Amino acid sequence: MAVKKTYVVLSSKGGVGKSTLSSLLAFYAAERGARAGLVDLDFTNPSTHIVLGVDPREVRYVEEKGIFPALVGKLRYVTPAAFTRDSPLPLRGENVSRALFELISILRLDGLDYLFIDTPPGMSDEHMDIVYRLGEVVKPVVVTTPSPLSVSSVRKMISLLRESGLREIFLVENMGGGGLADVFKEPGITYLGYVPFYPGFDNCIGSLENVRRCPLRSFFESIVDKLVSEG
Amino acid sequence: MAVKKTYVVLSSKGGVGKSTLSSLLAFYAAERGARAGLVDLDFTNPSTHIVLGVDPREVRYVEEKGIFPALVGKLRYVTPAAFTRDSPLPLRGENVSRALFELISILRLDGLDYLFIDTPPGMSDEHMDIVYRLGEVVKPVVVTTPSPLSVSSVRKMISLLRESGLREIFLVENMGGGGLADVFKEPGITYLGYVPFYPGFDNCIGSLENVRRCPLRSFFESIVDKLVSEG
Amino acid sequence: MVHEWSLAEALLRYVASVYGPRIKTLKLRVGVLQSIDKEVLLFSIRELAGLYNVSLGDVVLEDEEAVFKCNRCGYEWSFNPGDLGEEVRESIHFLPEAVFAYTRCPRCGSRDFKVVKGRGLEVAEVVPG
Amino acid sequence: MVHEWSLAEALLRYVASVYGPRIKTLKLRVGVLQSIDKEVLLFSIRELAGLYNVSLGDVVLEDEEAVFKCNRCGYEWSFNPGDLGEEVRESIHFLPEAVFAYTRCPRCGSRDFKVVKGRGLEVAEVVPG
Ligand SMILES: Nc1ncnc2c1ncn2[C@@H]1O[C@H](COP(=O)(O)OP(=O)(O)O)[C@@H](O)[C@H]1O
Ligand SMILES: Nc1ncnc2c1ncn2[C@@H]1O[C@H](COP(=O)(O)OP(=O)(O)O)[C@@H](O)[C@H]1O
Ligand SMILES: [Mg+2]
Ligand SMILES: [Mg+2]
Ligand SMILES: [Mg+2]
Ligand SMILES: [Mg+2]
Ligand code: NI
Ligand code: NI
Ligand SMILES: [Zn+2]
Ligand SMILES: [Zn+2]
Repeated sequence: MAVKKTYVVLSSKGGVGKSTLSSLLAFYAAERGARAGLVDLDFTNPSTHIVLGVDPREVRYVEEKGIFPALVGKLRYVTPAAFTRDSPLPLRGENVSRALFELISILRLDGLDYLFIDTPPGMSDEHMDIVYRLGEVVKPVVVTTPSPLSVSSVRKMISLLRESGLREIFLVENMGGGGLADVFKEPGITYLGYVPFYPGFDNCIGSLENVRRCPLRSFFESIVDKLVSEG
Repeated sequence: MAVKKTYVVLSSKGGVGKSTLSSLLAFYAAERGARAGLVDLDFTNPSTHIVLGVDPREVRYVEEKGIFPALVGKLRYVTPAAFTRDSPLPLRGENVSRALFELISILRLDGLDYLFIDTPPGMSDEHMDIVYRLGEVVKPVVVTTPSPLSVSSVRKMISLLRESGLREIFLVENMGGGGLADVFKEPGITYLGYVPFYPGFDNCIGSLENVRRCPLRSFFESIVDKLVSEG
Repeated sequence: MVHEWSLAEALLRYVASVYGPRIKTLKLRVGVLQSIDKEVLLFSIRELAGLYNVSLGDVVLEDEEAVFKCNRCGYEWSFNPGDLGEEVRESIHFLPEAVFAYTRCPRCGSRDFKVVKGRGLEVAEVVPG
Repeated sequence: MVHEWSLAEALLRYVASVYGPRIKTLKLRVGVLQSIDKEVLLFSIRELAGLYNVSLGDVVLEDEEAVFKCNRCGYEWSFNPGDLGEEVRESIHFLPEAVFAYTRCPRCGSRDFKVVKGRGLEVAEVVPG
């Protein structure tokens, strides 16, 4: 994968906004002219296509010495939901791991400036593959809400990322008001910003028009800015 | 497991409230005099102890021809976090599966009226073990929020549960207002009720006092009532 | 269906790193699950050997039947992607694990099964020299 | 540490269901990872055989070393739970997979490793009759 920068959006806690964040960061980055990509690696529960309003049964990949991502607006996009026609895909961890390596070995992402990867919650096969085998080429963007259930979960994940040798960890606070900047003020953690809780969030997802007109857009864009300038 | 009824709280979507729901249903059932138990099977991200305000380093199990759950108030409680001293536990799926069968084979839950099981998001090893190996002895309680990301995810899980032969599926709407009762009005699905979104929810968790005084308590209790009377 | 190129690339890199740049015979097992195009694969391997300066003698490709075994009831069956529609076959071509979305144990209906063999491309034998 | 009883129960049920109720010799491998109390285990097996009407001749228990192998760097090492504190050892006694919270590959620091052998109780040999 000859990509300039690969950000993997992680959180051991589910429902904190990994899929929306990875989708919107990638989409806004592409809208602003960067060559940006989004790869959904949540095999048993892919959902970035719902965020972007893409029907996975319509996604077609071009094959040429590998496969090229589909274009969604200006965004290069890959989701495993396209291979399952959006049907349920229960997979044991060993198969998740095989699928992950299969997919990244056939993808042609050459020339991308920024690649965003969405991942499932937990700390299992995908996370171990990413941390222990792809750790040298990815930059972790950890997402949490201010809830104690999320903060304590994410602390454990951060301690694993650290001990594995990842020295630069980005943090995003979702559905919060900026209060976690102080909580995670530690060497090695770069706080990228927060996105407030927005009760009408369903209007920010589901179609490219919704995504473009999302009232929270400036929050996501300032996170993109910070990422691009920091690392 | 000689338990009268075992409810497994499931959702392929993360962050919909599986852990809070399983904890509060079990706790309120126990407070009302039933012999109720709670087993946390989210090995890589256990969180019911945070909901209940239990320090997993203080949990001690009594061993006698197996292990007996700890007592939390009147609730019989088992969490894998007690075996890890609450440190991170990254596990590949094959090890999750081994841990799951080890734990349920040594637990002594004889004489319980109701057992609630918390599970992780996704559709992977734990879910396949539960559905395909324990399907005859558990009753699925599926949780979803009204968000399209959750509803579409949960639809896939329900279709898997159905095709595996599970004929009675319970559904709880969390962080909603009752609108999903109609959406999931299908033969084989019993809608148990809803729990509204409550911005001060952090005050409902973190200690037994918080749990006891939670303003949403009546919503959870009416779900317990419906469960007990329906199946 | 020319992502055979990337399969060939991964394979050739692996073989050259383990056995060095001179290979007399390369024998491969091609699992039928992935519906790999053997002509394209062979062409890609030869092209890539040239690009990577790997001297390559005989290349032998043999089909391997796809066999699944149910984790619930133990039933074992042979799976033929030819029985599927073109679109589904192509999905599995790209992502073999997509098969879990389309297939269940013919005896008990479970989706919890193992791909015992025939998933993808495997090295059967390498004779260096 | 008497949950050995439930291990014995699961084992005896399995053996009786596969080999029938008359067992001449039962040979077990006891992985050291779980720090199983062999005396308690033996006692439980004998008691349970009585309860289940399984006629049981010799029971032979042999230790099996715990060996781990790193999935990242390939390093293989032998793991001794005796090196851990009492509390941690007891946690692993109940839940062998808890070891992933306490141990990393001594060479590369990874927690991504395999328990190659010595995890728990295994049947080495059964002579029915
Ligand atoms: N800033 C926000 N305000 C309100 N709701 C949000 C916000 N971000 C995400 N959500 C909602 O929260 C839920 C979880 O988001 P999702 O991206 O699916 O999380 P994850 O991928 O971590 O499981 C979704 O229903 C989503 O629409
Ligand atoms: N009814 C509710 N109103 C507001 N917040 C809730 C409600 N139910 C759960 N939460 C919060 O939502 C988050 C996810 O809940 P959790 O039980 O951890 O979900 P899961 O176990 O499905 O991942 C937690 O931060 C929890 O405090
Ligand atoms: Mg997600
Ligand atoms: Mg898992
Ligand atoms: Mg949970
Ligand atoms: Mg998983
Ligand atoms: Ni192809
Ligand atoms: Ni014991
Ligand atoms: Zn079967
Ligand atoms: Zn190592």
